[in-house]
Amino acid sequence: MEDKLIRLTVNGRDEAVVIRPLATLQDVLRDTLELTAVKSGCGQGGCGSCSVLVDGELRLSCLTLAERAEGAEVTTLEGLNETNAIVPLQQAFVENYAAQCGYCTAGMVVAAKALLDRNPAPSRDEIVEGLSGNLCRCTGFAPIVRAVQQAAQALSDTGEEAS
Amino acid sequence: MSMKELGVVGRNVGQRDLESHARGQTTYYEDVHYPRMLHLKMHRSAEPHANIVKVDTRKAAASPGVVCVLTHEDLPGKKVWNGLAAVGVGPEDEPVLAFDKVRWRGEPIVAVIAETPEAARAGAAKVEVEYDPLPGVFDVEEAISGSAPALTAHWPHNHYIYPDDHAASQIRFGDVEKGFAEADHIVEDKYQTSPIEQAPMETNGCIAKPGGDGRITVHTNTQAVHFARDNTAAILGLAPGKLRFLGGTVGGGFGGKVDVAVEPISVLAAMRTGRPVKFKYTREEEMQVSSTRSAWRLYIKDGVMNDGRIVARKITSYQDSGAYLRFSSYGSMKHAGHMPGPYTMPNVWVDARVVFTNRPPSSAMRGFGVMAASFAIELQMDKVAKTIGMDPWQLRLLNAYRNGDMRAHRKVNEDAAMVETIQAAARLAGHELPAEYQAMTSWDRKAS
Amino acid sequence: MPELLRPGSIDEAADLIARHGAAASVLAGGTSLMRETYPSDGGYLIGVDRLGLDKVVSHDGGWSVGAAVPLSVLREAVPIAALQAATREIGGPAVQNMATVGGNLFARAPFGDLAPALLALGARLVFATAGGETTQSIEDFYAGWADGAPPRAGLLTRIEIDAPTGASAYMKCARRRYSTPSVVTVAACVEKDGGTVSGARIALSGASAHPFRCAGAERAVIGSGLDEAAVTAAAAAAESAVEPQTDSVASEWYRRRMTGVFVRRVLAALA
Amino acid sequence: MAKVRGTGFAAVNYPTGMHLGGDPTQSLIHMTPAGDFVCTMASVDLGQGLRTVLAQIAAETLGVPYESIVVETADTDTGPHCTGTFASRTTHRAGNAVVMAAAEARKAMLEVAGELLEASPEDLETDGAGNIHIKGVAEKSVSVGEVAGAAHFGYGKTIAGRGAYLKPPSPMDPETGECDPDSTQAHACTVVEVEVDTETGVVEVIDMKSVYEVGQQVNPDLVKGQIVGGSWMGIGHALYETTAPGYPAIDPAPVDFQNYLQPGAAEMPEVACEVLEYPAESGPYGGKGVGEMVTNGPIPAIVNAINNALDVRITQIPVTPEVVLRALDEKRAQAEG
Repeated sequence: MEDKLIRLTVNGRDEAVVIRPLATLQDVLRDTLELTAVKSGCGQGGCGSCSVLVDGELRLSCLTLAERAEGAEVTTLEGLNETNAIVPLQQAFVENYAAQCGYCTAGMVVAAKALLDRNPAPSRDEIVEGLSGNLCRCTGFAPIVRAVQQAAQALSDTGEEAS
Repeated sequence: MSMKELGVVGRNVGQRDLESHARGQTTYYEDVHYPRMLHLKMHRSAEPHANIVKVDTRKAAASPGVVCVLTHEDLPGKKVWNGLAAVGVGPEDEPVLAFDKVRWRGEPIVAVIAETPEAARAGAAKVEVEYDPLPGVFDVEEAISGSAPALTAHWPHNHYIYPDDHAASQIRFGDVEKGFAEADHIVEDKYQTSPIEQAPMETNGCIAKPGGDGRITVHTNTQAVHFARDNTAAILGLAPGKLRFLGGTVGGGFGGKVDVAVEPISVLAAMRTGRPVKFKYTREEEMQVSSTRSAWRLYIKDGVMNDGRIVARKITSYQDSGAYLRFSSYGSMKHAGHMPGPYTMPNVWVDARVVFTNRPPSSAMRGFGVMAASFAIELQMDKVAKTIGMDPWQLRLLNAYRNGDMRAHRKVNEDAAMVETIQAAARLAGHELPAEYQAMTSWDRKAS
Repeated sequence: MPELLRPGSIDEAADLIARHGAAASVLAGGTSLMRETYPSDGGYLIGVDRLGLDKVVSHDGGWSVGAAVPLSVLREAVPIAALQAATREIGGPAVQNMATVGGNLFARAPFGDLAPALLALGARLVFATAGGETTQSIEDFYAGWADGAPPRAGLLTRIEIDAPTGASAYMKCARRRYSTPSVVTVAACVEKDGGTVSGARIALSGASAHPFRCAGAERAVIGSGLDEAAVTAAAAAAESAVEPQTDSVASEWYRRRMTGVFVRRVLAALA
Repeated sequence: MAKVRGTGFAAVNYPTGMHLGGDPTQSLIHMTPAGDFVCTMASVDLGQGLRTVLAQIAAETLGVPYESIVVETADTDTGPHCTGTFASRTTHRAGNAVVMAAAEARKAMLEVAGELLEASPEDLETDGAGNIHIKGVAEKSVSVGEVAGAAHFGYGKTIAGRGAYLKPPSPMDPETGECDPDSTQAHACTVVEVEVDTETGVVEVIDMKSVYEVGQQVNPDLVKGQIVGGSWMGIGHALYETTAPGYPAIDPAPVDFQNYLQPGAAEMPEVACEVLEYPAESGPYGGKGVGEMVTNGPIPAIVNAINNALDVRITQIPVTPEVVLRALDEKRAQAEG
């Protein structure tokens, strides 16, 4: 088993990284590329704190082999702020106090983006279902659901994309 | 207290870290990157209670990528400790790394430090421990029944010993037996809470980074940086000034990050290797190894008059401390001191015991000692109301403590607003109270 | 640490599985295998992401579902309510994008919610082996499980699902609404001739070491009008047929009781 | 399928600060040459927002804009001692230390301003917007920035303050328990409605209303955040959470979030809350602690509501569906027996 070179696109940048055998996408993003918004709350696929988009789809980076992300387009939370401007979805999290300790937030915002990209006008229950793989221990979820509702409303008002 | 006109206190100014959270830019302990960082994994006891016959670390040390293996023999300072020793709580009863005996499944025995987390895990799995299993005890009342094996010589009857040889943290106020004799009704029940995991989204962890000048910087998610630093120094026999603890932004605590569970061994590993060392609990460790909220069992006996006055309350409670003390004696004192809840009673008797079992050690969580007390008391209040056929709202208002009342711990009550809070909740819930109950205030006991 | 092998063809994969035997684990979506504790210190992970098994083909009379089709794709591609309900209740959206149909059929108890739906639909499993392709009914596949572990039948390549000839229903007893392990899951497919049940498949998961069709419950409803007596008899038959385990989610006692309750509810939905 | 509803409530009090006191927190505040202030602490932010709350308290006492306060915390090399973030103590203990440090820094600031304005410091007031003027004479004014510049470059003075808050330790009499345990008490009353499925034993919390009394709120939105988060955690504790489902047996032992069950967003009802303010004599601007008590009302309120719905007597948590069904079975057996 040897280290391997893989190429992938992360937040719009082409990256070539050397990976250890069985390295996860999370290892590559957090440790190699230092994209530390990708959190590591359980390593079991149970908390969603490591959520990223792979080719536009919500994935858990802790359960994704880096080798299998070769050639993929990966978006982490950092990828939402390429121009530094805070996006409406993030702004809605701020305005609704949808974070306390903040550890779940990066995964939560990415999961919300995945939901809104697919369904720009979700019902409350669709939001609850869309975020059901992401745990939060502080807020009681209600502010998070409200933030996503507000973001969806803002997007429909302006016709913009989620991020 | 008369309040002057306030400016920014009382205003909603937002929360400072929210934007950096939403952007994923908040820096937690493990978001710093150091080259040549090593990773620590712990080999833990597979038995809940056993004598350790032999520990063989040779295969672990020879495992690919393993740099260093630490057992109790490598500890330069204390072999056993308690976090509150500096403020006089003792005796120190918990091994930093187990040596002669293990007392709970998951107890740390050998630390394995390697180039990668996977190599450290593989190395830790190769530590061989030979056990001579002992019978375990898991139930608090069984543990103190006299027929259970004693966990340590410190506690021959498996319960904590308070000053003056008391078996419990006590409250003795009035005469409960006299109160029971006078009461129209006796209401009794048993209550049980469960061990609960704080479950912060970020598990316990730290990175210990040698500075090259003999000092070590520890990035940690402890809830108490000075406490963690001073205990780490005391455990390792270091001058505290050798250590700098950096923290302050934590991915959730809830009481689960007070144990100084990861820092001492990481600092020792960093001192040994001269390299940064990271020790991060897996979620599995966080669930089954890190302290839980203590489980509590309570027996409550009330003497109640026909008019609803509770004239005597006797409480015996058992806090399941698990195998070691940690902060349990503090928790039981807080628990006892909280009794009998937000109510005034002339006769109160409390025995709050800390009991040792072969379970993972328990500790603080959000509302240490008080959550279980509130749970039991408020279920008991409903039973009292039902027994005497009284509206449970009125029962609570009648008995609610007032300013100026003497509490069971003999402090005169101040800052009370229980009556107003209950009245407001009744209004919010649409529960109509009779006029005399609406007219009650937290200041009316002295007037009546 | 196991070694990752990523064969480029089905034949190569089948050959690797045959060669490495018990040392090989098939890595599909990774939602079970990739957990921090890898399955073993050594051995082989055989990745099936390069085999073209991620397609659903719709044809006259049914669907041919590649074993590596993610659950979220299955939901979109195969419009059978019981299957759609089953996929919605396994993990959150990220897991549903990753976990595969094939992988879910190998999940250990109490996971594997897809199986009862596919058992009720009478699905067939197609395996690639070193000796060629074999097809097995899904109930025969589960009948071959021993000690809670699947048989070594080769590489599961696709699942053949016929268009249902009757009405089907699926229910999961769980402690939470979403992203929740099952207490028990029950699926049924019932064919009726007039008001009388002429054929029934009633399947359970979570309540025994592996998913299975409950013959006793099926016998109880065939020939009936799914009346109260028949449904009660089916629930009782299911309760006595299961061998539940106690775990953190539910006890043996509770699982058995919920088996009866949910067999009753599923059949009531089809009455 | 039968679903029945019930209501329950619970009234709780909660002590502020570590039991028996003896838990110090200290604070250092200094003014930069640009006229903003750095409040240096060792307190840890667990997400409850202490950087925000302490900045509000510092700004209030200093009489300067909230935005001009930086809270720098949790470096043991620079931060003065804090016992730690627990026991609902940070707003109270750290807040009081900040009040003291800010008062001392304010005094130094007003002394320099007095020299600039040729007035006695006692005759000066701050407008909270970055200016200091002579009481009643708004045009006799100097900005905080000008004071900072003068202090640093003109007079060579520090504008700084030290604060240390300690509730003196109170021993607990081992015989009677006599002690002075806490600084103040906060209060809450939570009312809950549940719906129980009597076939499956599943409990749904369909409504939760709470009233809290937490003294003067420093930041009402953050108080509400604690209340809502605690309501959810209370549902978790009451109905789901345990590391030992077979307690006191040590198995089964959940090790992941699939087996250690917590409620999800779908299990969270709308939470209404109302907050009363009876300022505490000992608190910073009358504040009490709120962070821990927020699970304590919901848990017994939920169990009382279940008992009310089913006319049973459950006295343990978590009230799993199995606990509900066994209680119903027992009630049925008693009715038949």
